[in-house]
Amino acid sequence: MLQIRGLDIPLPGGGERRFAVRGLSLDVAPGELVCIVGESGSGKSLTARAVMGLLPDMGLRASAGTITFKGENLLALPQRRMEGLRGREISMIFQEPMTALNPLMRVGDQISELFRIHRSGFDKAERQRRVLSLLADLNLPDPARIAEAYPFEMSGGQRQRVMIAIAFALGPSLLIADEPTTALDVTTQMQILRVLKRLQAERGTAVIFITHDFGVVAEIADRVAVMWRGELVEQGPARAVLGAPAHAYTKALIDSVPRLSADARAERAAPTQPPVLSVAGLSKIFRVRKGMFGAERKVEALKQVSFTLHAGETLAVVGESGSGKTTLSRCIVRLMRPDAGRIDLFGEDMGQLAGGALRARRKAIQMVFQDPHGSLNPRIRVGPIIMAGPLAHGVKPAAARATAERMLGLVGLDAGAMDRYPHQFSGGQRQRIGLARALALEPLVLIADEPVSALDVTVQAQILDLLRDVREKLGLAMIFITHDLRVAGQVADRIAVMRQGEIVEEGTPAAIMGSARHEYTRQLVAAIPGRRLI
Amino acid sequence: QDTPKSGGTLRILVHPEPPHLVTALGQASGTVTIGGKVFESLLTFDFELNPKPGLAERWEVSADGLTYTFHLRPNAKWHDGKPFTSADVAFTTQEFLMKTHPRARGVFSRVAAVETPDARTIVYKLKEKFSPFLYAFELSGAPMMPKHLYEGTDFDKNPANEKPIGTGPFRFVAWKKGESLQLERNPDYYRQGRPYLDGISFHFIPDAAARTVAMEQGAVDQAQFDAVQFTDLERLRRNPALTVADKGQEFIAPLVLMDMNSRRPPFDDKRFRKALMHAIDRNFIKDRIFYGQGKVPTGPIASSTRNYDPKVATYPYDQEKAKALLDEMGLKPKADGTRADIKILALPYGDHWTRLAEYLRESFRRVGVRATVENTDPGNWIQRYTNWDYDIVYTFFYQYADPALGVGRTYLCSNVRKVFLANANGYCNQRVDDLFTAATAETDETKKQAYYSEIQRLITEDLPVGFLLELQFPVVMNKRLRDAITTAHGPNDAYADAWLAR
Amino acid sequence: MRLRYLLRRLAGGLLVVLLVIVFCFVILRLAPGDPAMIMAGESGASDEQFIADIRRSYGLDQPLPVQLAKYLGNVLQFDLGFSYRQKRPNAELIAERLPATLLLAASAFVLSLALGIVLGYLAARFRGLADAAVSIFSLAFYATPIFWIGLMGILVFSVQLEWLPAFGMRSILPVTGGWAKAADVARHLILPTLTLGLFYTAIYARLMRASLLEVRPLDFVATARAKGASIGRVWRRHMFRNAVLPVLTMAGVQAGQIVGGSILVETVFAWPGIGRLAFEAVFQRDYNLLLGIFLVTSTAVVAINIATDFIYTLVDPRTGPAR
Amino acid sequence: MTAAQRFRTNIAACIGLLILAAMVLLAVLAPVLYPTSPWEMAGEPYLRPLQGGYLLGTDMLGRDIAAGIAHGARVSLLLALVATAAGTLAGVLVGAVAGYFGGRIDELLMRATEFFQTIPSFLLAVVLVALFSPSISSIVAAIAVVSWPGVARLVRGQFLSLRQAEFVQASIVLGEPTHRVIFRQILPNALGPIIVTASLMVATAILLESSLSFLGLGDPDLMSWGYMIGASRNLIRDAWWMCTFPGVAIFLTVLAINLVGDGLGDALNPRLTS
Ligand SMILES: Nc1ncnc2c1ncn2[C@@H]1O[C@H](COP(=O)(O)OP(=O)(O)OP(=O)(O)O)[C@@H](O)[C@H]1O
Ligand SMILES: Nc1ncnc2c1ncn2[C@@H]1O[C@H](COP(=O)(O)OP(=O)(O)OP(=O)(O)O)[C@@H](O)[C@H]1O
Ligand SMILES: [Mg+2]
Ligand SMILES: [Mg+2]
Ligand code: NI
Repeated sequence: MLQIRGLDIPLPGGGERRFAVRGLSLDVAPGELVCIVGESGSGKSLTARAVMGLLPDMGLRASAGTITFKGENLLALPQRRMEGLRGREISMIFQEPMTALNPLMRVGDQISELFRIHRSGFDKAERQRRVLSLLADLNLPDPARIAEAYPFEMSGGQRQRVMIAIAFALGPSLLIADEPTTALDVTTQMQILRVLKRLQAERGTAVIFITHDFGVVAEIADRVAVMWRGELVEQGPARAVLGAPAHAYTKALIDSVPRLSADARAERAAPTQPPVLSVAGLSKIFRVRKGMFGAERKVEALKQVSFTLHAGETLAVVGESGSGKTTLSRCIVRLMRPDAGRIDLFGEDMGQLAGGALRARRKAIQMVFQDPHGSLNPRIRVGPIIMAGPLAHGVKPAAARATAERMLGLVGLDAGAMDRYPHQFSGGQRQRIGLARALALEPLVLIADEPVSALDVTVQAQILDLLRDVREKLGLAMIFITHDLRVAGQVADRIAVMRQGEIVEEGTPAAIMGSARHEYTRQLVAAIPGRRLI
Repeated sequence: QDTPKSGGTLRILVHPEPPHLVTALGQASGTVTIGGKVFESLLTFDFELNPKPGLAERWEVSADGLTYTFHLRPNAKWHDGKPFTSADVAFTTQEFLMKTHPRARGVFSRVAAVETPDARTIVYKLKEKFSPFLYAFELSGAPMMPKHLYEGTDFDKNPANEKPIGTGPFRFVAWKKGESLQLERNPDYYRQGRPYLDGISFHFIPDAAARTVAMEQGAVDQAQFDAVQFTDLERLRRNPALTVADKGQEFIAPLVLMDMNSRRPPFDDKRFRKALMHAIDRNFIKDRIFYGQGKVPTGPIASSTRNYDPKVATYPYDQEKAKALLDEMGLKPKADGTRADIKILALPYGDHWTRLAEYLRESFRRVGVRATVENTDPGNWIQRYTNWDYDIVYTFFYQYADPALGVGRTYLCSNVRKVFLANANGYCNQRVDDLFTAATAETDETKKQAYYSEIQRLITEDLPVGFLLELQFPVVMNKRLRDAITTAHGPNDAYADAWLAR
Repeated sequence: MRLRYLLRRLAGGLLVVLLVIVFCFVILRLAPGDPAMIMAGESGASDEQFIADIRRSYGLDQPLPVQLAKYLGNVLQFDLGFSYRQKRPNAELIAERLPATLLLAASAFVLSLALGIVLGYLAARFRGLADAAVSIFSLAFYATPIFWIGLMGILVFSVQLEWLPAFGMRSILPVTGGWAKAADVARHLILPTLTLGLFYTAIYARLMRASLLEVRPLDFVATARAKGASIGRVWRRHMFRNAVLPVLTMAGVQAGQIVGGSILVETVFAWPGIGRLAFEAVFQRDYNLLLGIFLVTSTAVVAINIATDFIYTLVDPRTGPAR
Repeated sequence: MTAAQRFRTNIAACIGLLILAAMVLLAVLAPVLYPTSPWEMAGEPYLRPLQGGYLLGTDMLGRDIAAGIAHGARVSLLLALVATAAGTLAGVLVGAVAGYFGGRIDELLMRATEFFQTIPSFLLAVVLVALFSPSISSIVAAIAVVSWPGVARLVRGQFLSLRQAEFVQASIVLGEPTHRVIFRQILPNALGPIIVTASLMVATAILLESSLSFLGLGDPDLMSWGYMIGASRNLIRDAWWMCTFPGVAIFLTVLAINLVGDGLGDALNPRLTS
């Protein structure tokens, strides 16, 4: 039904490569679900947009090739005709559910707009009926209310369902979904994937599903196409590609996916020494006002959180977005003050410290941040960034420099990095620099807040390896925050599952994955995509 | 075409719009221009400043100069129909004006007793001889107020202020604030067949350029004082339908003086003050800044005022002489060419006064005196002037016909007071004081002239102030307005004789 | 909910107004210069007794806090005091001038907002020549001093072409008839409105353009395109509304500045409004009048800000009350 | 591309820079080109442009308008720069403190800012200058007083968001002292928008100064463009050149600064790099 042949999309001059997409050929049969995988920047989105005729208008256009849809070359179609196809024959879902809907329009209107645009001839009542039935089809509760709601009143998952409703409203033959679940929690992701799969099966729609997550691929794909630097390096039936990847790059990609093996590590012996860090009854309440005229709302970000951490141990904290993981880490490093509870570091209450004493104590507990772009000051060279910690704690510049170089070595960068600026490094390298900065103070506890979730799987695997390495070498105790149970299972000695500010369950990876006691934990585990295959 | 005709409404531009019309309560220029048509005094004065009948048809002065008797018009009435009597006069001068009018208070406090033998006669007995006494009975100096409306009230807040009742040829009709004010013909006016005009309307247009346009288009017939900008005079003069009056300010005779604070060095040195005078080209001021409206003065008394004497020391424009004087003082130019630093406190009453400050600064700079201009708002200006906080300040002084009234205040030792328009620069020459005292009491004209001639010579020699300009405020009229400017009060006069040609 | 918030905003606004009064009161009284002296000066001559009388009758002889307390007390009764310069109640003076300023400011506001939004829209939508033209237009008017635009307007349209009156709000010769009167005022209104309005038009055009360009790459725009909506529909129905909101907010904030800018325009065009009144009051050191003007204008600004906030919540569902 | 390179590709900004450079040059060379005081009544009054050897004519007292414009450039640019510096400094200080410490201090400072924004700014400037007598210092102070709130808000916003930036959090966790966090971590990253705002503020300051001078509230000893227009505005019907040329000078300068400021804004905003 869809045939892409030799598609070239050149990049405007000055980019890292000449073509965003190069010589891409791909077929999609009716009713088929094709996943395009590949790491960030490999050209997945541009391919999808080229099919829609919606390349971002900053001078990007297909320079060669054809995209044939039901016998017509989409690249040569007049604007009018293309508009007629969009939404009716080919529809698309975008990655960011929070911004993909018009914030000022009621959800129902956004769906029924489609009927107006394509002159379906439905009268008002008919349009309304169809909107409601579509919403009901997507398992949305109380469709009538949802239709009247504005996007801001809905959760991410709900919005993505509305997007799906829009995509399916006119029963298109082809649906393109560009990472539609990446921004969602695993449980929500699983629901969305199921709905999508069901509708696709029911209506016989062909789907191009773009993702970077092999778990998702394993879960839903009929066929897989792997992209690498703008080129399609491999394609084939899902099972074949996942089971026996032909291309080296595909192999590396699949190998990088954290295994769900619970057996990886021997159980650690029960600790004998007192814990390095113990947290008891930690609570934090945010008071927020929604909008200008909204009422004040209390968010209980942390409710009576307690745990202990022993030397050399890694505790993974898992939980969905908004469950309070970041709040927990910030309270521990005293970036914010908890409302109640105590945090003892070596038996000393951190809550009592302030000013100079607090600063001195910070040496012992350091942090690695999530965003490799945002966690390094773009205006300071790498050397000074790493040296800042030691210098702040009274180390002489020369010694601090030596430490910095040593730390760079430890994280696998050469000393030449010292004089460069952060933007001259890749995401993975930056994350290493962030780690080096934290380690330069020789802390006893390291808190890592989603340190790999912004990275591609291959890089992610390297960083996880590095972390394990360093932890072993330095005997660090670590709190590893993640929303990804696969990752947690790989790095942690123990996993704590958070939900709405509470730790609902704590246990070894094996226990959590295998025999969770808490219902929520079981849901989480069940929602991990591609469990059967990878 | 030259015989007066009755009828028509005269339209006059007034700017700024006055706060009220009661000339006895305040003498802002608009108040006098409009109020002068409603309220009258006992006398008016011709261009030579000779007294003419007003509300008084005759008057006598006793030989000893101490008793003044006025015979009032028999048929003068207030606009509300009540007769005008000597009781009104006595009330006005001894009660009303004593409370509200500092200048009148200065005159009438010299009165020992007032007698009103009958309703049409009033007799003033003075404590001592005071030759300028008659000049007090002029429309802005002693406007007559109705006793029956004001007696025993708070004059400032009397409701009659809103709808003024006078004796003049025109009666108040209505005032649309911010827009216009109407006066109508007083049918009961005591002069037969007067006034000619059916009424006068006054228009308030805040913008200067718009006023000029109004004059050019013939939308109004007259504009005077601040209603006309000096900068527009050239084009108005070129307009064949308009004329610019060259008479009618003899009574006030505004004289622009540059007050140099003699308390401060280097102004305490006469030579410095003289040097500054030589540095100024007063013809430039007259021609370029005031567009020819006036004359270069010779001394402290304006040429139209009584007892003027031109035979005095003069200070022609001469930079070399100025420099020589400064050299003589020991004020040699420093490396940057300056000899002294002084400040000019600019008069904040409009562009031309600002230009004058700029001109003075440049003139002084040319002879090596570096001046800086200080701009203030009127409040600050008055405050600093009255508190003697300035180097150089300039403003204009009304002469009020007799030197004793408008001139002496600037030079008398006895008037060195922290009061507005007193002797601020601190000049004190006992001889000058004595001469003024003698002249004020003198009724013999030749002797009086001798005193004043000596005063003028002394003051021009001592030069406490610089005499910049005998200013003639612009008064622009449409040529169809006739016989308007007939007295020394010019546009402030009652206009009983004015008429409109068709 | 909305009501309670509104009340809170109103209370906050009142506080700001109160602060404005106190602030102005204090700086005005601290500044050098004595109003009694000016009045004395005006009468041509003066003496100590006269000045003392004036001071007493206007309460200027009392300590500052007492004067302030009295003033506030009066304001609560809508009494803005008495102008000793103009010998009339301030409230009356202000009320007399306010309509002219409101007329001018409102027409300039409407003109600039409407024109600015349209121009910004055209520039962003059609780029190329339209964009260049609008950019040049807005840069030019943004960079030209308001008073100079006014003067050049007078020079060209009044002096040279004689199309429009240069000064004032009404013709010198009174016009009769309701419509004729309105038309007369309208003719006088054109140049001042353009002068005051074009500056803000420039601002709003720039804002609108930037706002649209900011909205353009957003996902929901792509969604709308993906639905098959034509480019025109996407711009009109989706982008416009989202882009115009920040412009409206900005306009609300600037409404007060327009009143400030009208001092200049009123000076140039002899427009009998509150801006000129303020300017005259400054020069005549008419404290109470000036205070009254500050009070009225800042109240207006606060009111406009609250109103825009409120309208904003009606237009933008996100800021509406929690349901 | 570096910011400088990006700036260089912006034609409008380059034109702006050129005009600005010319104005600065004029300002610097004014005493050489017109060695006598611009107040000097050099020639006949009311000379038209080119008449009597005066490039732009003379004014009502015979002062050379070209000389006035050259010397006015000094005044306008200098005053605007000083006022901007003062306003920016105050704004940065207030904004930084409010944004970094938040809470009650923020509340208080923002109330103050709001309060200053409630009074129509031009009215406030007029009153301040008039009350405290027109002079360089009162004009600079008045311009600074009305322009700091904008900067304060901007800086506060920057600080508020940068404070949450991970690199700032990192530096706090490292134990760096507060002043280092503020001045080394946050401020340099907030500098771009501050520079852009400040550059545009120079333009606004020139407009403000000229507006004040136009109303007769300029420093009486300084020849400024606004003064020239204000002094000759009543003569517009007889002598158009007197207020036209100074207006053109203001226009060009403000335009140039705006172009440069916009260019800087684009150049310093990495988001716009294609
Ligand atoms: N508007 C644009 N202008 C210029 N280059 C672009 C634009 N959009 C994308 N690119 C470049 O094109 C290449 C492919 O981008 P694309 O968005 O298709 O990647 P992707 O595979 O979807 O990545 P991700 O997983 O991060 O979404 C990248 O190198 C990107 O930098
Ligand atoms: N500064 C804040 N002000 C108000 N509410 C906050 C603030 N920080 C977090 N919250 C709220 O507290 C709750 C917990 O947030 P937190 O950032 O700790 O979640 P998280 O588990 O880290 O989520 P994510 O996976 O999205 O990073 C959320 O509901 C969030 O909206
Ligand atoms: Mg993508
Ligand atoms: Mg988080
Ligand atoms: Ni990057």
